[in-house]
Amino acid sequence: MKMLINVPETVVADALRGMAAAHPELFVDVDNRVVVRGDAPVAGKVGLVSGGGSGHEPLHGGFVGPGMLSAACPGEVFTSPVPDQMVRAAAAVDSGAGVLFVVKNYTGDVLNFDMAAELAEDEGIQIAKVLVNDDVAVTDSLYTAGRRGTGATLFVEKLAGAAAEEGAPLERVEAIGRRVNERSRSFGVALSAVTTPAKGSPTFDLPPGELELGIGIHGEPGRERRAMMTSREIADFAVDAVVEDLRPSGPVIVLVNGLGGTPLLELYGFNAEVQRVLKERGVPVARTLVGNYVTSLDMAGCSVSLCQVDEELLRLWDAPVKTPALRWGR
Amino acid sequence: MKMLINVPETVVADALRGMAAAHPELFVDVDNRVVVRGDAPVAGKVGLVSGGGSGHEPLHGGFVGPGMLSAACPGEVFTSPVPDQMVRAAAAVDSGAGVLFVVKNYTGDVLNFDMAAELAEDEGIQIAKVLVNDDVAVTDSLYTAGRRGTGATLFVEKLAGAAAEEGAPLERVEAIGRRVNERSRSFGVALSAVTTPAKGSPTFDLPPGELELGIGIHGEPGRERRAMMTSREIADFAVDAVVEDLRPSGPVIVLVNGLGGTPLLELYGFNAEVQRVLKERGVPVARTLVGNYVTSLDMAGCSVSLCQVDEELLRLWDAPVKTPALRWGR
Amino acid sequence: MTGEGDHVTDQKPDRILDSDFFRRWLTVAAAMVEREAGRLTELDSAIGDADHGSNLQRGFRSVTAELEKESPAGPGAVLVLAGRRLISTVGGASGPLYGTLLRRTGKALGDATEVTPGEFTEALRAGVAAVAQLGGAKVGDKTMLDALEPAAEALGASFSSFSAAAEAAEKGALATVPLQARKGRASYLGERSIGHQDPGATSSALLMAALAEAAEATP
Amino acid sequence: MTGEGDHVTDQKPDRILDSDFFRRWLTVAAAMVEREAGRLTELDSAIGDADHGSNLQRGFRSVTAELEKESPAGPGAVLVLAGRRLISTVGGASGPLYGTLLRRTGKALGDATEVTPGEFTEALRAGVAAVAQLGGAKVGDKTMLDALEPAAEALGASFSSFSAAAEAAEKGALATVPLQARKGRASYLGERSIGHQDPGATSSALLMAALAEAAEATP
Ligand SMILES: Nc1ncnc2c1ncn2[C@@H]1O[C@H](COP(=O)(O)OP(=O)(O)O)[C@@H](O)[C@H]1O
Ligand SMILES: Nc1ncnc2c1ncn2[C@@H]1O[C@H](COP(=O)(O)OP(=O)(O)O)[C@@H](O)[C@H]1O
Ligand SMILES: [Mg+2]
Ligand SMILES: [Mg+2]
Ligand SMILES: [Mg+2]
Ligand SMILES: [Mg+2]
Repeated sequence: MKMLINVPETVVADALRGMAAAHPELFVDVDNRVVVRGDAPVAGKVGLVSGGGSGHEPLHGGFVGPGMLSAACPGEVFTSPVPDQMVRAAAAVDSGAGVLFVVKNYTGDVLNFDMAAELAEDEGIQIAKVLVNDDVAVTDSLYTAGRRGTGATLFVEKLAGAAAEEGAPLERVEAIGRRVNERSRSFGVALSAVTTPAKGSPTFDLPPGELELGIGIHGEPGRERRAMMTSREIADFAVDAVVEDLRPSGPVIVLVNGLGGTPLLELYGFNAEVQRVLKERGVPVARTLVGNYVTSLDMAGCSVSLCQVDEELLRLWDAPVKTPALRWGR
Repeated sequence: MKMLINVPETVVADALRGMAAAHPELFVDVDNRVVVRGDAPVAGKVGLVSGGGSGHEPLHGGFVGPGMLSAACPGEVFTSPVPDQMVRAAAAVDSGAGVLFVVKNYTGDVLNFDMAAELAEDEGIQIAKVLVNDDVAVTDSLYTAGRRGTGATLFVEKLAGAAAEEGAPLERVEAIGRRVNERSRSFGVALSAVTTPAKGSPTFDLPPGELELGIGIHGEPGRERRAMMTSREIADFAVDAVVEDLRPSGPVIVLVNGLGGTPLLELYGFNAEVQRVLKERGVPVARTLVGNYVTSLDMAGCSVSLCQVDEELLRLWDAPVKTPALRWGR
Repeated sequence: MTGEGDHVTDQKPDRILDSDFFRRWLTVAAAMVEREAGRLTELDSAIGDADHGSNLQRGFRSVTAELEKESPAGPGAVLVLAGRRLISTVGGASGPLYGTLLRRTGKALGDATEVTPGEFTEALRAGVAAVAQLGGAKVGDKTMLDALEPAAEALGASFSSFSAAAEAAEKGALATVPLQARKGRASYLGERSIGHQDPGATSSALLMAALAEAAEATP
Repeated sequence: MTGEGDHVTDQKPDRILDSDFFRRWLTVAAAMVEREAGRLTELDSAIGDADHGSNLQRGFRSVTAELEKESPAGPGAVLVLAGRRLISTVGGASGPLYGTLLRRTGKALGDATEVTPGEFTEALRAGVAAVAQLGGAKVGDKTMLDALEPAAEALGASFSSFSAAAEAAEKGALATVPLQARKGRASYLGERSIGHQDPGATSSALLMAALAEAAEATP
């Protein structure tokens, strides 16, 4: 797999330099690997900090800005960032109102954010945490590290971010974040494996004519391999997996997410099938977002995320957001 | 190559249905393959219509909305749309102020838009045309069909779209469009070939360890094949090709565009190199846009486009835009 | 005009071409396009964008579907209808070009319900000229004209010239291999376009082969 | 304490471990990680995310760089410093876990400038317990603990037990192959994690092999 890079070692730093040049409205600390909204800390506002391995762009750096994250900490490719980054980010955005860490449920992310929380609290910053664990492909039991955090991260960051922007206090922003996570589920499908710069070849072997159901976003193989399916069949499978677990009793926000290597043309076509299944299952759709938001480098495939919303959450979704990757309102 | 589709024949129609579901603010006529901004025709406003083969998403449908295109006509994958679509689009957006066709310089697009212009004028719609031909990889001579239209299409649609939104008359919108095209140049590089749904396998053979310089956006091979280069080397080559042709005497807008299969992480890293070369060449950068905007399905690679701007053009660039793929301001 | 019943199969100078003949031509052409679509797309993937086969497939399917529904009054109307369908369904470069070829050939035939081979030859030459004008290409530019022009020249007043036209078109298509493209998408490749057969010239040869086959099958 | 000069190479119960010993351990470990990074990443690509090798490479490079600049006062300080570097540079699951292993082992060693093998064994057991607590894993979950726990058990008061610990760790790493992962990223695979060796257990075996090698080289 050929890549548009110099050497694998500098991929993340290079990207941050490029991001700094493209987004003067952000403060990008390349050396310390922190992306902060330019006007941070905002007086009286709760800070929202997330982060995780790189390779999922625009997550998280592309979601920094008014109405969403206050700062993001990019780790190495597919590797959780280190506590130092998170502490620095928290310090940069804390106005005294405290900071919410949005943590995807991976052992690495959890351990590093936990350490960071301790250190930040030592520095006098009030920290709350929301764990995102929406991936229904992983059985949540004693026998796993629990469900992974995937597409719902966007929901949590957007909705908790909107609450923070409105001036909600830390406990409230945290509560919103938790509520969003509880009401969100995702399922992903890979049509090809991902190639990381460090490895330089696909992380697993996916023969032509087969796909992986229940894929994660780090190139780990899925739960099951099957003969290639049509867009229609994949939508049936993925939406059913999500709906059966979430059992939504009201309208949902739909995220039809590309994993990076699947053309937008196909994603929109897939969305048509997703909407069909939702209609067949009697699930009303309040909003739909289609695009590459929580990716896995060049992996071909998609994921479906649903978030069941009430009036408040829908209002927070529609609230203005001004980030590199998500923008609307005002 | 596995695709997230049902059958190749319905790819475009499926995508339009999915787009309709995701974007209630647009009017998507699936049967007639026209995407129109929901509030068209806007009284007194010049209409902007573009279109071309599908497979370049978000171009053009993703650029329909206030401040940019009034309507888009998606053809089959990599195939120019037919005159019927363009006439229908023109009729849907014309408020009496006339319609500008933004046409990428490909034989198919030119011939079909020409036919459409005749037919639309027969129906009493005033039509003007801007041809986009920014690709410096193609020698513009008697011996070619002329330069291709690629990344600069975004500049033309954004800037002429902003002028139209401000209420400029047809001749003025057309003049802006021409000026933007004259001041824009692009150069593209492919790291992998593209796979179309109809063909199902890569359109050309690109061995590991080689790349194509001067690639188009339709899977046609480039002008030259070379041993794989680093991001730094590619930036040197591409920016030099553009700068030597454009010879900018003032600030430029930079578009670092992904062709679809290259991760955003790599694109941002590439942008860092592009900015470095521009600095070394003494070209001041007014604005930078990084992302997948003018794509070629799943092709890995990138293109660099520059548009030399004056005060007016920069103001038009910063003017509000509200489309699925490009949004800022107000 | 008086040829009915005679069996000079290698010399049918006086056969009359009616609507059915042109319908047959288009039907045979559509079948050939179906059969050869993969090859046309393959050729287009070498020096173009890999869609020529599916473009023509879409167009000719629409033509045959339309001809099953509609019964245009004469040869001219049949071709104008077919040309319009191609323009409305193919897109790309070949849609307007082939659409114009048939439409302008049809227009040149006028309202007659029957035409002679010689009249058809004249009309087709007008159609080919319209293609050259629309696309701005000349013979040697590695386009469909490299098959169409020699075919139109080989066509004459005799029915037997139809197979000569098919042969000329085929020869013209093969002769595009060593050429460097100067029009259309393949021209972007510069010298790299050399060594490949032009897809449009190839489909034009099919169209002419279909004409010869239709003529063969004419009673 | 009195062992200087004697040559009972298979039984060095009384050797004293000083800062240099722990520096040597970490240097050897870093060299092993460099050598085996590709293999560790390969193992991680089968049931994880293909970064374990480069993670540890980054971490141990930073450790050796730091140890070249800094001269921590005693064994405990060396390990605490190394643990902190791992936490600050590795990320992922292994960063906090290995970082905690070294940091807590170092803390348990306290300020002494020299320690006995028995004291080290006690300290390492505390470090391993901290890893178990932090990650919530038990032996059999197919993690680094499957190598660390048996190694810590095999370690004793004698210097020779260091190579026994290395062997136990290696055995433990190999024994992860048939296991189904219950912690970390590999657990997402369910039964598909069976049949592959755990990358973290493999790197833990390296760490213990480095310990044995450092002991071997100790005068
Ligand atoms: N200017 C032109 N004049 C005549 N024929 C042309 C011209 N440009 C292209 N063609 C023909 O069209 C063919 C390509 O058709 P097609 O693949 O359907 O359209 P596109 O190039 O738009 O994808 C070429 O092989 C060539 O024969
Ligand atoms: N909860 C845990 N307890 C102990 N070890 C763990 C745990 N989770 C993961 N590991 C170890 O970490 C290794 C993976 O490390 P690494 O690949 O560097 O991190 P990541 O999984 O975040 O990519 C696994 O092979 C396993 O041995
Ligand atoms: Mg990792
Ligand atoms: Mg085409
Ligand atoms: Mg073509
Ligand atoms: Mg890993």
